[in-house]
Amino acid sequence: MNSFFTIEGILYFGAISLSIIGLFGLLVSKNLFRMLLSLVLFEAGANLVLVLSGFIRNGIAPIFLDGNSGAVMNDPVPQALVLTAIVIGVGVQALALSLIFRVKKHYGSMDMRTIRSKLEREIATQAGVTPPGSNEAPAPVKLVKGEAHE
Amino acid sequence: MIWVVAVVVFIMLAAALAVLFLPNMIAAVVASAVVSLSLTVIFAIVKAPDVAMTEAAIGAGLSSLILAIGLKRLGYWKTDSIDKVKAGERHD
Amino acid sequence: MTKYSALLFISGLVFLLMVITGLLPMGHTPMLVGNAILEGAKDQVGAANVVTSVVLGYRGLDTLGELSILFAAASVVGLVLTKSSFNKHASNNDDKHDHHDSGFVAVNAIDLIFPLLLVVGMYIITHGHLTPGGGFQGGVVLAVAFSMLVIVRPRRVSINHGMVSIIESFAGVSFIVIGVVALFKGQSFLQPLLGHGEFASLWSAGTLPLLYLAVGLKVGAELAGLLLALNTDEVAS
Amino acid sequence: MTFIEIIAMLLIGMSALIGLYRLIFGPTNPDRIVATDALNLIASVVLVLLALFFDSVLYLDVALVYAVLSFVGMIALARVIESKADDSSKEQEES
Repeated sequence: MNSFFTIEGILYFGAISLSIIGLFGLLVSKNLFRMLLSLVLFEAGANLVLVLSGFIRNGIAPIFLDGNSGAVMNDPVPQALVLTAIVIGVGVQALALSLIFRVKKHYGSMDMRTIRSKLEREIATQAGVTPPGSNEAPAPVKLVKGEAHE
Repeated sequence: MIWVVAVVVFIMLAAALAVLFLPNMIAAVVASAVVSLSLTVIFAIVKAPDVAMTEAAIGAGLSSLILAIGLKRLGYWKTDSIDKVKAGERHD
Repeated sequence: MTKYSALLFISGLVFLLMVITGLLPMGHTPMLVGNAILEGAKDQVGAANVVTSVVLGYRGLDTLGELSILFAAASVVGLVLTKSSFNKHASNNDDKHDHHDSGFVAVNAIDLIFPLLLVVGMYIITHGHLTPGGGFQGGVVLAVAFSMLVIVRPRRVSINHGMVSIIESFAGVSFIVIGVVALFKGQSFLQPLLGHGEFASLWSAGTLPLLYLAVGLKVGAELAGLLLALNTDEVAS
Repeated sequence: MTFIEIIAMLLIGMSALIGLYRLIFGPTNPDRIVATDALNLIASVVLVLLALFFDSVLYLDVALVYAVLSFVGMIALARVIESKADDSSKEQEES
């Protein structure tokens, strides 16, 4: 904390805050699409931390040019790892989006609470038991009331 | 140089908070595009031009494209008029 | 209630991360692997861009795994989105999404920018071992170029899916074949062949430009197929 | 940094903050998309200025790719908003 207001201090603060914001959104948000956006933020913060771990003060980019034979270079290994991780991240994003399409088509909603109550009712109907949280046979009116209560 | 870094990090964090707390979904996607914009500049500042170019290509082009397709197919494309915004409609 | 417990958990995580960060040597990173690579890359691989020699030379097997992960993601997206078409034939089949062209500005802007995107993408792929860039970035640019044509004009333009998969398979097979040829010469998998050439010229670094060309074509074809699978409606063509 | 470069960075930073204000508090969605387009231009200019500061040509490629692809992304987002005019009367989808 003695040298917080340096370039590295500010960048580490930003990277950790970005990860934390993404994790908070992933835990708190109710909408599936917003959860996907939070996942993207979380990935970006983790990538930034990885790249910063190879950052050297007064270093140059790890590419040989004509005039920079003797200069200190940044670490190329974290950059190569992050290069791969970003491309995989977009594959994960597209896969999650296609799964969200299927969920929207099947349940007709994007809200996690609605999806959960419908899912529990489906499972109870398949198993032939009463749905959890009610003492009687499944009635839609009861379910809507219980959902509003939460 | 340190003030440039401070301004870019501030923009990044403000846009990241806007992704979580803006009521409208199209606005959230646009804010996430701004997050990847500031990430590109940060990667260029820490002298990682390869990573900066990857983030530019994917964050600015491909991710916006994928999320725009998602917005269109999930039914979030309804633009809000001024009075709807003032009434506080929230996609959540 | 969920919000407060999440806040509590996250504040603990923030404290932990801040303590870890406070112990890090900021700005004076000890690089053990990095220094060895930076010293030896110029003679062993011969590429001016050290990141390229890490991605394709020292960690070439990693890149192969990454390509297979991307292939798996693209095929699962195709599987998930195609299977729903069977359900849809039974239910109502109203055309939910618009098939119209975009406006004047979007159509003409994409027509103007399409050759520029192709040139930029090929430049980035072929100069991957000299300047920043390479197969992944150039492949993304190519995929965005081709899929924007379809997105802007969904009715008129269509891309042959068989051609896309042929390009993708060809690129993947050629990546593996270049790696296996090194095995027959008595070297390790994916070791650069063909000599180093003149340093920092276009024909240098052995087989690395060919490998990056294969990576670029494969990534471009996969991402274009993925975008088209996401964009097309579930009405079976 | 020379005096001119400091002045340039100051002006660009101020305009970026103005764009950020319009992004967060902009009343409608088209405001936000236009603000993001302006921020994309500002980011391209910042990348070019970084190439000047670091005295290296490598960052110009990043600026080129960023400028071209941000345009494409904004076109895609604009198409999402535009599709309202096509079939908003046909059906009202619940969200």
